[in-house]
Amino acid sequence: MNFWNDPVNFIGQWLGGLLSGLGLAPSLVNFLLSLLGVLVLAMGSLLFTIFLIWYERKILGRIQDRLGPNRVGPFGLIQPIADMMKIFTKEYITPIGADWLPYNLAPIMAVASVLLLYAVIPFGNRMVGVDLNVGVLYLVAIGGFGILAIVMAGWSSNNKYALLGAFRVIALLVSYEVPMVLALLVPVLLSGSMGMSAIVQAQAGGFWYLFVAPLAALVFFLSSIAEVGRAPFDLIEAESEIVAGFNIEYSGLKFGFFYVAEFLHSFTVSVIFATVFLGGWQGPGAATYPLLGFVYFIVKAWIVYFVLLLFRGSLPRFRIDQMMDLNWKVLTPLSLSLVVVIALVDKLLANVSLLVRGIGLLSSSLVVGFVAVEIMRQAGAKRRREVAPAFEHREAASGSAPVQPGSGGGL
Amino acid sequence: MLSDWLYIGLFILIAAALPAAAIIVAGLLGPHKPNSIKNQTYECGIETVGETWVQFKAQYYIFALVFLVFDVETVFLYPWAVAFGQLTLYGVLEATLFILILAGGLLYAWRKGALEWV
Amino acid sequence: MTSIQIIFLLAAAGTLAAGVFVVSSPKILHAALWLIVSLFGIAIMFALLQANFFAVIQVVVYIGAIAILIIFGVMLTRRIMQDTGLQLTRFWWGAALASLGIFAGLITMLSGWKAADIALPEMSSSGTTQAISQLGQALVSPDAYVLPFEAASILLVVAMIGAIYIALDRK
Amino acid sequence: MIPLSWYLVFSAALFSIGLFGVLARKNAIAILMGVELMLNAVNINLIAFWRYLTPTQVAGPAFVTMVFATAAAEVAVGLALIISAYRRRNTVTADEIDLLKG
Repeated sequence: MNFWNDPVNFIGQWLGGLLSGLGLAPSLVNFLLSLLGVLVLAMGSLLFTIFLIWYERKILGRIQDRLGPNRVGPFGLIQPIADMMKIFTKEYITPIGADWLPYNLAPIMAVASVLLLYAVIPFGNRMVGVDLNVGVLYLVAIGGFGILAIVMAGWSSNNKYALLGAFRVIALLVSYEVPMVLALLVPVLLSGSMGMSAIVQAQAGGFWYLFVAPLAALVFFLSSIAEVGRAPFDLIEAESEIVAGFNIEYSGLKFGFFYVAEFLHSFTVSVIFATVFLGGWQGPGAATYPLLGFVYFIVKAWIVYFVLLLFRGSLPRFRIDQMMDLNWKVLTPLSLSLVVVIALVDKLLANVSLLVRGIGLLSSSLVVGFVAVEIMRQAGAKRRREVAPAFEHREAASGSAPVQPGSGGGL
Repeated sequence: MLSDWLYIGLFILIAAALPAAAIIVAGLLGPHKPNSIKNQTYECGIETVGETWVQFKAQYYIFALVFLVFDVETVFLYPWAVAFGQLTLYGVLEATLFILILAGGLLYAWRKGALEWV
Repeated sequence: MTSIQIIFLLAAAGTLAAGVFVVSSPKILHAALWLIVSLFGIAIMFALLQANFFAVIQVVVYIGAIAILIIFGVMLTRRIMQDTGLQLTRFWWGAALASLGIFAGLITMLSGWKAADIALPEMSSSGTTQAISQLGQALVSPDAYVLPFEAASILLVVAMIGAIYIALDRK
Repeated sequence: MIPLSWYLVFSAALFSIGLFGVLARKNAIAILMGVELMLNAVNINLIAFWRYLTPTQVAGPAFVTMVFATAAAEVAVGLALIISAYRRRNTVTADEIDLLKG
């Protein structure tokens, strides 16, 4: 075994040998090594957030024809560190009547629920914290703690706007969990395993689930944007609608941690998307050289993250009723039918070659997507016909010629 | 294996300890001068009127309810998906029936207007 | 006493203590929070039993959905938030006696049973995966649990329809 | 290793605590929480027996999944009833909800 073929285990064995040389018991050495791995992973992702904040502000600035941070350090790179120092020295203001324990636990839980997701992500071949055989459900379970943090923050603040904001958010988040869970079912079904490493292995040779099941990838992408609370689904902090949402009574670093959790979470869902749908670390030469796989993985995750930022920068916010309709009347029926169709097609094509099966699955996805778009188009046209008389009436009253049917179809 | 869960447990401890330590450090660094005006509940500068626990609509409950039903469905569908490779067409049809029954429930909720945000 | 046993004892003590708070906390929302702690403790128990699937499902379903639903229910009937004092009936001592009696009866039954001291059969990582796959096959296999499987789906849908019918605001 | 009896004692204790909650609490939602504790105690027993005695068979996990479905259905309908009763009677105290008396 050398460093380039298995870097994590190589370092682990080297350090283990070093520690055993000091006369420590083997179980203690193992414990120390896992502790080190956890610390590296958790600290790494927390510190990485600083860079993410800078990157996001810079990209958003460019989208909005601004420069973004550019004063502190080269390209403004030190700006988030300056912000961090500022927020560290701010006063905590705890509102009267706040419920002490849940109030203080909520920001910790919000950050922990994002950090914990990294425990099962395979960063490269044999570079994974723990290859849990129920990895996909683990991700869903940890997501539940994020929702719980919002509940606790909302009701322990003793503020009716915080509570109202929290309730809106929870209704949204739990709703969007349904299509997310169903979309994640498709990769599990195709790979026959819930382990993240096994899902990555099953996508070897370019059979990325983005190509095999593009619709599941789309549903997962949309619902994970909603889970993170990013524009166009940023109702978690719709400043113009509710005062600030569930975190209104938080200040200083306690507020900062909700912010950190949101930024890190939006990168984390990109990482999960890259793992489950873009083949993770798979790529030429990645199986023998895990560090190369790590580079592929980060590039893929970064591309997804960039698309996420493009969404945020270019789309206006949805109304909450539109968002609920999108979830329950479009994404959930779509993902339910997708699971059925993919299961049936995959079972019927069980005996043909991988390529033919992949093409069959892809075309079935496209057919489902086409049917869904057609149904939505007809429903939209029907609704337009229902409201059209009202418009014609108004236009006749104002004296202008009524719109020719067909010419204004692209409502 | 059990060691997997020990690792996860360690991760949970560290992931909670890091932000907790940071919050405590920031509390030591920052000033601490509370007064009764500052600690009032925030309400855009005016004093809070009425109780905090305003009445909520049952609509929130309905969304959580439909979510619960679909969440429990995962208990059944994820093992089925893991076993998918060993199943016959019959097994797939059984699960299809399972999903169709649930879709019927969704359709009822839709028709009943339970999925409208009011 | 091995480290696993210590972890078990800590988790068990935490779960039971949280359970006591669930049934005795005067504030109903605090009871709901303690219920979440207790449910998480049970997830730890499943993890110790190497039932990986049920450990995560416990968190997904109980903490992620049922606990949230209970909190929603508490919020919707929130007037009790102001209630103080012990939220117990007048005959709580009778209930305490009954549950202590049940506990004592269960313990006496267990103490006379020989098979209670066997060791846990080891299960490898592939073994737990195998168990999940086995469960998935059994759920849709006609000579196993296909009928309960479909019945569960009908039960869920009927519960959903009934609950919506009851809870929906009729204007 | 942990002997099977530890799990059984633990689940018996949890069951008794849940039973106390069901019998002694006034608030209907708190009674539901007690029922949840009891169901969870049953689940622990089912999983423990499965892992210790019949790890190759599937009856234990299958039963637990059914318990999950039943618990979910019970909470959904139970809470809906409580909310509906609260709306009509303005109370969640179990003794005061006696709809049949009208």
